[in-house]
Amino acid sequence: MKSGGAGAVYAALSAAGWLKAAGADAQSPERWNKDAFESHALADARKALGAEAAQSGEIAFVQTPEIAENGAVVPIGVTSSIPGTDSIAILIEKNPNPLAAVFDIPAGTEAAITTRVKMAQTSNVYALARAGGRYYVATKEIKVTLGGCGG
Amino acid sequence: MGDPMKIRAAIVGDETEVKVLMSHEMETGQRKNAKGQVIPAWFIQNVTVVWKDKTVLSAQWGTAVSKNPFLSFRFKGGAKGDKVIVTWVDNRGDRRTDEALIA
Amino acid sequence: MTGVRSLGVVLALAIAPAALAQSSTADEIAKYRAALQDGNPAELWEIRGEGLWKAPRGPKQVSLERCDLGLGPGVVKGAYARLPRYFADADRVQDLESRLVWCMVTLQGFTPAEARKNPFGNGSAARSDLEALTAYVASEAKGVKMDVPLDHPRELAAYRVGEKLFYYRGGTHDFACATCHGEEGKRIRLQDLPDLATAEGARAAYTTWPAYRVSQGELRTFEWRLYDCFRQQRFPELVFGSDAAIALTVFLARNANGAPFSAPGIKR
Amino acid sequence: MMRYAKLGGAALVAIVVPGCASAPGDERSAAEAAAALHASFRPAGQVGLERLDQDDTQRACSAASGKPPPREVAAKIEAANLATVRYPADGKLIGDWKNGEKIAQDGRGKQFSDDPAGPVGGNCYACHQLAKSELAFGTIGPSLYRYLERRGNTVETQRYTFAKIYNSEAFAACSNMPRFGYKGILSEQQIKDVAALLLDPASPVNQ
Repeated sequence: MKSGGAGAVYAALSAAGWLKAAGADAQSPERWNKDAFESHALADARKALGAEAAQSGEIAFVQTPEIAENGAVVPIGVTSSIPGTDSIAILIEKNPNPLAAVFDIPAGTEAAITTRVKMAQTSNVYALARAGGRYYVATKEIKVTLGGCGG
Repeated sequence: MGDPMKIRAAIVGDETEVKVLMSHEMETGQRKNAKGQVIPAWFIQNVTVVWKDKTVLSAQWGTAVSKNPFLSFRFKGGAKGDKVIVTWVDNRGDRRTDEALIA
Repeated sequence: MTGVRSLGVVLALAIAPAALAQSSTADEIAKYRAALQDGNPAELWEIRGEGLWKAPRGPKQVSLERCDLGLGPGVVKGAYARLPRYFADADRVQDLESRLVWCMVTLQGFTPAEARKNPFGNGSAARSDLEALTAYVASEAKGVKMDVPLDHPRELAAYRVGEKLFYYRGGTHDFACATCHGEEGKRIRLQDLPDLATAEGARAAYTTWPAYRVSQGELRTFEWRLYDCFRQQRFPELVFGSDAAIALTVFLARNANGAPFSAPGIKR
Repeated sequence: MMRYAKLGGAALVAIVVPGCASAPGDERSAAEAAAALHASFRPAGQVGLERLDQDDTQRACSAASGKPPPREVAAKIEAANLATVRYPADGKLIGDWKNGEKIAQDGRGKQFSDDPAGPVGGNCYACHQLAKSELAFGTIGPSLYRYLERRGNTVETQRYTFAKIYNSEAFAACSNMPRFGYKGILSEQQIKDVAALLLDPASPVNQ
């Protein structure tokens, strides 16, 4: 890995003791919030993220359709207009594991990310943004439809 | 080690827009094969994007990110010809690093 | 169509609220499709395909860069938009996929079975070189006008056979290609169905294959499209590179003549 | 013309296609097409090559090339198919709409990729609007939303509905709709259940 800067940061965080190694590779400096990602309920995932108490905030779903033609690929764009946003998380209430992704946003990076997620069924999608140590939330229902001829 | 990523980095105003496509199964661990056995989870857990030794984005992913993942974001700064380096690590400890020059 | 239409007359049409729900659904589906256009994973196949095209492979350890796709040895640019066509060396009308197999056998020394291995990939467990190569060659025809020839008698014969097959009903469900693709403005579930017997419908459909299927997470070729249509028609398994596959491809590709080629696309 | 007729179940009265104005070249293409077809498929899973063999209705409708068949051919197709309809021996035409909804949603069955042991669905939503809550409906067939209100719950409607699902060609020659009963796709009970989805006042189709 050439990303020396990032590695150094992770190493420091890892030393702080609240990071977990990814996969079986003990050398891996990356952190992955196992408790949050393996939670089966939305409330548990939010608790594991430390985001139980979140107030509504200026978070927008951008380029996120209300109906997905296929649940395997659902485009999600989240933009936070809350100053100082340093983390954005995407949760899908009715997925077997609601937490889909957490993005850390360093200073200088726009608090706006676009990705694609799987949705097992029609569900509310939650976008959490962290700013100044506090969490903000927005939600949107996305309908997942069936397609094709072969069922 | 996985297949190469497709990375695009381009100047948009005073920012650099980064778009990444990664080649990965992103297996959920929920599916069964024809014999009824569970297909084990196999997915990217961490993504980092680095520009000039500075991490401009880092992400933790679960199994719900789609197969062959797509990611797009912008950061301030960046000049034509600068390197943007993307690394992913999956739950098996496999990793892949690719880079692109800002256009 | 006739049958369904006459039943429609008897039953009267969908009432207004349903029609309204239908149009907002269509708007949201259009947004969904638009959001996918930016960042098509088909590009991952194009990269791999270009690598396979240029790499020395097979027993003879040569690349495919001397393969003649119809515009001369090694000419990839625009070749897809002029296929299928008759090739004198093979004495056959060939689509891109069967031409690639031909080149892998004659130039690189693969056996036909090796060359045809995994025509349709299944994740990292069974990756398809043919899909990757097809994605690469197709991507090199982006923007080129479809111009499929019917000058050779064999090309014309294939077109006529393809047209017959398009209307051929069979199986447990009485399905033909035309069952779903013979009338404009229809859809199956929420997927629009082009009338492939018309230039307009064929142009809209044919020029967007190969395509990345988000439902499968795979790049799929036009041969796959036909294979899977026949599966859903409850027909037996279509043989890769078979006469029926190529005849139908000639019929549909020719009907799309004049339209700019725009694949690889991305579809549900 | 080559014939591959192999009729299962009730034999159909032969449907003659009188002078379908085919040029000699057209005849040749049809023969070539039949040959290409049989050389281009292989058996897979539960599907054998006999699926390529046409019965008289399929042959007559294929010859029409997507256009309506001539009036006298259409009449023969409808009469021959009407004769195949087997109404339930117990006289009951209406089953369980909840099961009918499941059958209407399910598109599996009879494909070489499907388990031969089932389940087999009717995939009605692929082509028809039914319950209003299902947004993903097709438009190849007409909307069947509020079917009961439009047709009235008479014995005649029940008999027509059962028979239409059993063999659509009995009422509309060269319909796009499969002959669910005649071709053994759905069981008698399944057809009753789908009929209930259309005709039961409690069915979501009629809400």
